[in-house]
Amino acid sequence: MLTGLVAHWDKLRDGIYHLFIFPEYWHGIRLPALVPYVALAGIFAFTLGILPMLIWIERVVIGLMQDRTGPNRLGPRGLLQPPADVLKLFFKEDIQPGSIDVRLYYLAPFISMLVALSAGAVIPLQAVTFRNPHGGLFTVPVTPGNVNIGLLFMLAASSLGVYGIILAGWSSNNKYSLLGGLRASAQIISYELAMGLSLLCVVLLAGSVQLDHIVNAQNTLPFGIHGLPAFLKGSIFSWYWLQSLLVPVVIYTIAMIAETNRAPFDLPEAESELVAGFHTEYTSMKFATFFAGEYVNMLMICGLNASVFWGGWLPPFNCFPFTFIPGFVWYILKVMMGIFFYTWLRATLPRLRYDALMNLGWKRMLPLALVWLFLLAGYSLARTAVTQHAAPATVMTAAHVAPGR
Amino acid sequence: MPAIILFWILAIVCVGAALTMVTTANPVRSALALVVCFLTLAVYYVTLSAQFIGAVQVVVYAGAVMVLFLFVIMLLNLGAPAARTSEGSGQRTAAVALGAVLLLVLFVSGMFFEVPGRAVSAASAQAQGTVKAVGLTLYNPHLPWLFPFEATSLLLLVAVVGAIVMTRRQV
Amino acid sequence: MTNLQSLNAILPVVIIAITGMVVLLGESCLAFWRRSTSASGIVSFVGILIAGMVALFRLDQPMLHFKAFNGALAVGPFTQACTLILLLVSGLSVLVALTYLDNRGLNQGEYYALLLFATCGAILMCAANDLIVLFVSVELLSVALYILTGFAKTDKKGQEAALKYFLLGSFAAGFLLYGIALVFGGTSISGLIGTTNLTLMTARIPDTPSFMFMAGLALVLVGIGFKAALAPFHMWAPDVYQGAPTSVTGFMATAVKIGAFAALLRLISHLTGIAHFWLPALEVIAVLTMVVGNLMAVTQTNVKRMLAYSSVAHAGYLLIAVCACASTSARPEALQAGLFYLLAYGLMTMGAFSVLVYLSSRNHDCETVQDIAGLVKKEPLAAYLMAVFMLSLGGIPPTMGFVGKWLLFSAAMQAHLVALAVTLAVVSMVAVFYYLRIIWTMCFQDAGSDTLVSTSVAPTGAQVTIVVAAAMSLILGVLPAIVHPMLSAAQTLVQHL
Amino acid sequence: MVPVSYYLSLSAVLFTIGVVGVLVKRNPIQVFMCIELMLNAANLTFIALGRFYGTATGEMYVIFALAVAAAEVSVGLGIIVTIFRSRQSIDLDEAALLKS
Repeated sequence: MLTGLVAHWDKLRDGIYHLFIFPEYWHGIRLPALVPYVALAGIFAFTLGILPMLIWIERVVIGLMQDRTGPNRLGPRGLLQPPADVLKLFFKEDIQPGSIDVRLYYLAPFISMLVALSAGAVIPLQAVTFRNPHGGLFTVPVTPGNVNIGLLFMLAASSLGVYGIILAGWSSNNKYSLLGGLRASAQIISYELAMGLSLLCVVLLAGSVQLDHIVNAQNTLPFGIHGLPAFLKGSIFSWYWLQSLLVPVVIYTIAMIAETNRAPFDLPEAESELVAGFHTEYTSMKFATFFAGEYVNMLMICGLNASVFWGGWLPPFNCFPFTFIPGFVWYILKVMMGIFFYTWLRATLPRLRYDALMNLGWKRMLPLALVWLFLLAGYSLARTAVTQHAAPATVMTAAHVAPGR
Repeated sequence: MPAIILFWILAIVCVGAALTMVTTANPVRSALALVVCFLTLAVYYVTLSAQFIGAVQVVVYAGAVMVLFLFVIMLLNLGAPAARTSEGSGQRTAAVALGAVLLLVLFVSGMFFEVPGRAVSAASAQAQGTVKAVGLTLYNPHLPWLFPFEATSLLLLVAVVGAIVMTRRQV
Repeated sequence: MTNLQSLNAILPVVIIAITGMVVLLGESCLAFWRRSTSASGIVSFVGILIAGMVALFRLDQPMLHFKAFNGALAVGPFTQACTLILLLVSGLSVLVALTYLDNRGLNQGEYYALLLFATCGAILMCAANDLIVLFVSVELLSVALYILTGFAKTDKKGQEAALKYFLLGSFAAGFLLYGIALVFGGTSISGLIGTTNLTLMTARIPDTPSFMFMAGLALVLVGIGFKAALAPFHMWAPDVYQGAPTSVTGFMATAVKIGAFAALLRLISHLTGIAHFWLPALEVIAVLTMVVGNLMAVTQTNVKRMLAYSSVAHAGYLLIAVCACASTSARPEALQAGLFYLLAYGLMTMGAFSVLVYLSSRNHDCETVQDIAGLVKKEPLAAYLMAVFMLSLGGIPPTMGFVGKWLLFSAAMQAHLVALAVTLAVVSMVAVFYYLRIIWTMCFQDAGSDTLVSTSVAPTGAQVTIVVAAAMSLILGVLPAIVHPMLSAAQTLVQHL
Repeated sequence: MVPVSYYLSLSAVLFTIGVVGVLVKRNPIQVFMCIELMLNAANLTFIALGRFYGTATGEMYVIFALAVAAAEVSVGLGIIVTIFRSRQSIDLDEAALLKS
């Protein structure tokens, strides 16, 4: 039996791969048309479902890193802590401070949450393959909106997120809140530049701002070198973290932490200086909305990171055990690695001083990103000249129909 | 038909926001109304299949320009001003009258305008607004846009230098 | 025409821009550069000198009649003449600034860099053959000037002037941009998309242009009118001229006017086919500007405000040249008169403001007319040269101002714009009154009690400027034919629309 | 497709609101915001016209207008901040040092 299995291995593998290929029409319903709705439901459900868990994960991870137990009272390994937290936030007293700008005060958390969620509208989870009635194969990215300005949309959404914080700081009529809001807006605008430039490096290589094109453009042999073994095609070495020569991913990672106001860049809510910054005056569900908005924002920005630098839904190696696992699993894994990285930094690094933060953004990262963009443009031109390859943008049209991708 | 309904809904929001921006005395409210107005304009651009400009509108205007406005308003603590009577009603009347004349002129100029002899298919219009199409037009060496682009870079340099010169503390 | 050849055609602008960047880099990177108080100024002056040489040598090269960058710029003799005038003015204002900034302890290289970038903007305004290029270059000039106006950060008046200038300038930019948008729509004819390229526009406009085009043109004219301080859009000028640092005022009064009127002349020359639409409006504005400028100038007691209103009045005179462009037969004369008057206006206004800078460096704070009473005893040279500029501004022979006015007058007569010619003659009488009043105050009124305190700073730059400007005003007043090659070359604009 | 005249009329309304706002408002920041509205009205016109011409020409104008607006904002807000530092008020009525 075992020898039979080995003998028919190729056949069996192809059979399993074919399970991942869907027909275009199923009982008269055109399946590709349903993909965006499935993606929307999936992203929505995953984001909101994982939110309470994220807090638990963070506490456990920090606990491990700091050699203590973390949450351990409610349920096994404190697993009931998240629902308990949610319940607590629901039933806490809702305090409305005096002399606030009431409308803006209530609006702020929802802006924060809505804008963060809206970024999910363009994230591609994976690509599914369909077979049309004539037997031809085509792939469709699983994303709510496969728009041709995907990356710009993400940037726009992340730049709008600051309104929630600014308005909260302003409407609370509290000097700590105001200072937090001011800090947040300055910080986010400053780091947006470096972030945009590092993403531009990727756009330069991929030749598109559509997110699924960017992921597909990473599905090549590392650095476009011919003759490398096939299992390296679209592997971890051909993703843009390496292909853009490391610097953009470092800049993006630093900038994304500053964009989401997380430690060690959590100046807008530095409790040692500003009480709790912009959300000092927020209680109960309004506070919870802010809190959740911040985590959604983290998820989205890690999602973008995973898509543009870490190959999106591509498995780390293009060979047997990895290609079996559906793309969205790899994608979620990569996003969670980002979240883990956030937690790791939070557990280990002290908070920066404000001027140090600004210096890092304007005097180090921005010039570096600018210089790197120029270098990369030259490198990309030279590479095109040497390999006689057309611009990487054309790679995306070469439909790759490996299953599960 | 749905396009026209969408147009009217957005128009009401947009003009309403613009009017709020002008009529409210509180600068923060004013700025937020303008943000709403800019966002509706971005939606208009997308419906006009100028997706790139739509995204840039959000990133630049809503994401950077208006944040800077709010930042300055908050930095200078210009909150709600005290009720003032100095706004001369005579000047206001004159301004509104001037505005009415201007509106009439511009309305007449735009109201009956039809692009002569061109019917653009939705598909070709769609293709014109992508990042690629815009970039290919902007950097085309056989079109006149390259030079103003370079001049704009000089303008941005002036703005960067100027902003630093204006706000640097030590003289 | 490739883009590289186009770049070569606008070499003076490129040189100026690069000089500006060199100044910025030197200021920020080189310690020895920063220690010297005038290194930036000297480098800027050298850059302007080189650019001026290039422009001068190319003046009579007929091969340069072409549209650069696929029609974005027109680099013909008219542009070159304007470039030369602007380079002269900006070179002089760098010299003035050397004195002024030293004296105020403001010596920062950014001033010169911004001045150079503003010069680029003004030159590009003269060259713009597309309305969007005009818009970008107007803004390049204006944004640099907003900053220069508020450059003295401890001076509250300067700050206030910067704010006013900025708000009204941006307001004007809004009009200009919306006007361009309407022109873009109004120039579309069957099967062709709209355009803002002036050359293409001329071919597109029928005898009765669409209402949209006319509305757009009106808004564009309002926008340029704001920049050129034509009545009724001149309200900002006196305040801004008074509040800005005097060295900036001199540059602002000259460069903006030269750029704006060059753009206006070019725009209007392309629209002669529909002159019956815009000519009456421009005539009314010209008369209004001349009358308002001169009458308001009479009542001023502050020298800078007086000069501001006088510059409004001169904008009115210059508008005569623009109006005369409508008549095909008079257009060469009109262009010649306009260019000559721009040169004359630039020299004498720059000279007058330089005298004020010079006096302020000698601790005469020349705010009001009383401050310069009896100046002839304290500062004879400055007073005599100021008198030259006043005579020139008033249009009294044998100065350049007289020749300029005479050219304008004859152009107006040739174009049968009798009303404008008569107004010019009448308001010139009024103008003579207030210019002579300055001279009279300097010569015959008793000096105030303040004594002469010479400062440690040698006002060489301002002195050079004054002497150069006065000498040129007088020489060109006697021998206007010296600049004839330049002007006759510029006349060929007519053949190279 | 919505007729182009609709967009032109809408931008006319926005432009007029901006102009009236500039003339009526006394707070420089609000005046400045009205100017931004004027520029945006022009942008809408460009995009609408360009789309109905079927080329990317309209977008070109908007790109330049956006860059100009950004430059103006940075300089303008710089001026406003500086003036506030020196006198703790930016009201246009109180800014009246410059009078004849």
